[in-house]
Amino acid sequence: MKQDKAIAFALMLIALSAVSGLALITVFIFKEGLPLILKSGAGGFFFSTDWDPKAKQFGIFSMIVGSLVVTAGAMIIGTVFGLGLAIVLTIFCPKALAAILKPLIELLAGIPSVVYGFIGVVTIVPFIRDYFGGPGLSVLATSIVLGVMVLPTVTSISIDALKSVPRSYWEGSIALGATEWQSTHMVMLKAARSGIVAAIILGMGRAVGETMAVIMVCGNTLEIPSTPLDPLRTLTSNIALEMGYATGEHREALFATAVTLFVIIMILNIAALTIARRGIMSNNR
Amino acid sequence: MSLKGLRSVSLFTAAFAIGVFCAGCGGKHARAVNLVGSTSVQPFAEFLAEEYLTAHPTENVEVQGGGSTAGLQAVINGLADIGMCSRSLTEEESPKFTATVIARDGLAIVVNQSNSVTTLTTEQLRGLFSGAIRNWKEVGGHDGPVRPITREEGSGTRESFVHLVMAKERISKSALTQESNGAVKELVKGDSAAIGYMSLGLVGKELKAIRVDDVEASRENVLNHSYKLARPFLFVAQGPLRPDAQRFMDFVLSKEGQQALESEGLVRAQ
Amino acid sequence: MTDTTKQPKIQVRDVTISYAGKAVLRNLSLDIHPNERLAIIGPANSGKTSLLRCLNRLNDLQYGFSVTGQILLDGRDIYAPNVDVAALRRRVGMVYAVPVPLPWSMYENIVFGLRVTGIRDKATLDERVETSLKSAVLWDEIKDRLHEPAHNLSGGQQQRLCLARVLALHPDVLILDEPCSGLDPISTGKIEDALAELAARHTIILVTNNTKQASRASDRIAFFLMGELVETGPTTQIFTKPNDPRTDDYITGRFG
Amino acid sequence: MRLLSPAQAQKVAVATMWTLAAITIGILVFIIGYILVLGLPYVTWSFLTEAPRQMGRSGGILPMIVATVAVAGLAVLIAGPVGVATAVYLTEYTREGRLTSFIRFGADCLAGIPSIIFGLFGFVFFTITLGMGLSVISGALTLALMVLPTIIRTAEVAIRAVPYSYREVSYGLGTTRWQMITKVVLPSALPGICTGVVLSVGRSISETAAVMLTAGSAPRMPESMFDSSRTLALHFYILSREGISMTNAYATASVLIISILSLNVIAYWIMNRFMRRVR
Repeated sequence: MKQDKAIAFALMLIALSAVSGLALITVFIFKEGLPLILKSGAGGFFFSTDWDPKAKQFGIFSMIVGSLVVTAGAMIIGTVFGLGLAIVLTIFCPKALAAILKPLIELLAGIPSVVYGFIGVVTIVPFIRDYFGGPGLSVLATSIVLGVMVLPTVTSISIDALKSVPRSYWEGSIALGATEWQSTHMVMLKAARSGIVAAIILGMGRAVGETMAVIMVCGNTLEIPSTPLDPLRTLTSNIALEMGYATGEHREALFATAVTLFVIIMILNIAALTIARRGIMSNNR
Repeated sequence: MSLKGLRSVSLFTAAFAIGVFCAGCGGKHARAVNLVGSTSVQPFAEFLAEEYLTAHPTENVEVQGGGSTAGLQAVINGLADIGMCSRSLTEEESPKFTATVIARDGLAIVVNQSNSVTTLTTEQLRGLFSGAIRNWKEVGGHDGPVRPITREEGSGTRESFVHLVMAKERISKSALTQESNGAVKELVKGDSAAIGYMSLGLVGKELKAIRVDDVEASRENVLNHSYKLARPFLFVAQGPLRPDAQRFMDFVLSKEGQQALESEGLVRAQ
Repeated sequence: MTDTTKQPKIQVRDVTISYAGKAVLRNLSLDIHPNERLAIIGPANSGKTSLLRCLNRLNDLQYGFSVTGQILLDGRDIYAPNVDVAALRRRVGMVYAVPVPLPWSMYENIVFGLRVTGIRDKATLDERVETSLKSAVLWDEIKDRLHEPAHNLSGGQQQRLCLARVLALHPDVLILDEPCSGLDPISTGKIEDALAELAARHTIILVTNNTKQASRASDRIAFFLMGELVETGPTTQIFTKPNDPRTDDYITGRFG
Repeated sequence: MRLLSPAQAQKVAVATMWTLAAITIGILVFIIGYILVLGLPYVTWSFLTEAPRQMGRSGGILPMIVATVAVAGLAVLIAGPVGVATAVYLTEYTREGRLTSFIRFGADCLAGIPSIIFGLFGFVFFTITLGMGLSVISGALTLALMVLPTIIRTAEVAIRAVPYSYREVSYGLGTTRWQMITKVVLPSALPGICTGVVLSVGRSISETAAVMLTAGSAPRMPESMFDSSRTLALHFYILSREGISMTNAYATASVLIISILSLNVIAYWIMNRFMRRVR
């Protein structure tokens, strides 16, 4: 019994490593980044568009906007395709085909982000430049690349949500004479709503946080984009672009950028977790 | 009887702790000659190291990027034996280090092959990159927007460009920023509105190098100092070098080393 | 009990078992003698299984479980703080209602409990496998395929394998929780035969819903009803003239 | 309001959904096909077994393969035991309560943190604060933290899938809890755990941002855990971005894609066998 307690204690300590990792990350990122935010003030940091490390100007407003804009764009693409795919795979598609397609979608999640970025640069960017104008590196290109990248996340979590809807809902709806599509959008999607919302939010988290692919296709300008064909800079690309060289306040400013990103991500995480949990509860009821 | 189980847990914990501890203190083992710094110099230094190591297999040379300023910092911290720098040292920096010019690199101004502009003055360049000149028409080209492409903040190439061309002006906020010579090249190759800058040795046939102040961007003109947009590649150290680092430095400055650099498109130090 | 030679194997004294504060068995006192076959009968939810799971402290795993009173095995309180629960469970071997062979070979299933106690010697293990399989009346059926997966056996064979697995540990007491509930009459017969033989060396407590089985496979019967012990007595007496009318109602099938 | 009859809406909707699905699959096939068609012809034996020359313009990718295996392998070697131990604690040693939801919350949040932040953290913590420098071990520890939630999650699912009756049987046969876990539960959950581990290896291999900041980019054979190294994904990034050699870039990407493809197939195969056995 005594040994059992010792093991339980040791395991508990190990089990806390994930939480400690999270705490350590938080502490270090904030320790490096927070002083500069406090020094520049919210106005000089969050709400200024003037980023010029040489002149000690560290305004990241255009990057915040950039990140949010491409995330929104990515979510439109990722949600439409991801949800469509999830519906096909859970409802319309024969089981055998779904068994082949589902691992393929998961494979999409395994492809390195540098490959996505690269494919974006050699296919989407020239296409946009030649047919729509502008430099090609743009909100549109970034949204498309990110949209494809978040698609597996949205799809697989939506599939789980749709599968957790009791089979009787579907049968009941069909029995009442609804078509499959009516049953899908009026019954299944409604019942799986919170899971799907969680999927979208987690997808947003991935889109906001993606770095290597974005750096290749966004153009990294310092202006707020005004059309979908304008280039932009995101929080992540700002960090990765300049981290290699940065020292002193410049480095602190990049960590401060990371703090901003971290806070956005945590808000999204917590929102997704809360919504998903609420969904589980209402389905169990 | 669960003593065995307990033992394996504690063994595991101990192993983990030792692992972390060793990892913590293992940073300073006998190591290679360490070069850290400019990403512009990095490929050339890697190439030199490769040549050197083929000829002297017992030696050990390691090259890391990080940027010119980071390289200097690494020398101060003792993390690097040699810092690589792709710009002149500032007045603040130069007294602290001994810098050796290993080669010079021309900074070519490049545009798309389809662009009709062939020559620009330094002032015009400044205008194009600061955003004052927004249409190619204004400098004698076609009627169309100008898209300047710059390198990322901190890059030695950018710093040289700013130093040699921009004077006090800032590079336009709407300039596209790319993190490598290759990426700049790829963009200019495909975009008739683009203008960028990069190492002369990397221009190749797909891009057009602009004459600056009516001087052609060529190796000869860099060597005879008539082409003004050129920067030194420096190896920077503090105090005397370690013997093995000195041997590498000697190789770099030797005829062999200099020829190797020239074959890669740089201009020899003298 | 002052007479030490006739000390009961198990003494249950004023035991109340509750889950989450709700009592499922109240104020039970019962002595179980060495080498007797005691059948516990009664309708569902009468607390039979709960008592059984207390005897080897398997209830410890249950969240919200609590027990008051005393259970003595050979005169020692099994809930005393210094008791080695694992050793207790080896002494009080349990067979469950549904046979659960672990996902290994038949041989591995049987030697598992022995290996855990540190017995490594191949000859000893082989010998235990053989004797315990013989006691469980399974040896002849599977002796040539001991290293095949246990899942390949039929339900009745699986249950006898589970019995053999327990017997390999040489327990004092065997507790069986409706071991034949899912089995056909032939398999049931084989298990009852095995139990008859085993009574010579073990104390057997059999929980069953099947009164016929109780009459065939026990020396004494305890009748539980709604968390209370109604009466105990020799099997023949319970079946011929029970003291309590409720026992009679149950046995003759008037309820339950 | 009603433009289409329900039957028509059904047809339109189903057609739309199928189109969306087809496009997605098309994208996947295009990406993989694009890389493999352009790269596979250049993946030769010597490409896999030689060191790069002239910054990767010629020669092979052996040091990058070794670095990738070292960083990803070490990461999983660290995260594996920690993750499984966490899962064991969550499933076998505690009841659901404040502590478990706290630990799960931590793991879920960790799972959502972008790799660039892991990279920054690894850079300040392992590389600088602990003095490990840009090295295989810094990269591995950073990645270990990154894949930890995946391993915890999959191990937990696998352990929960082991029937409760196995635990009762084991206890009934006189094992302690620890023996029950190591001898009955973990062996039964092993395939599920392996799936998580294999997927984590895949994730470690394809990671770029975090590795770039912690393991460095030296294109040389790492001789110890404390050497800087360049992984395949980073090598691909550098080759393609610097425009050093497009053929070698494609070939490197092909090697990456094939490794990830095989890892996914392996993970899927193990999972299928596991599901069949647990039923």
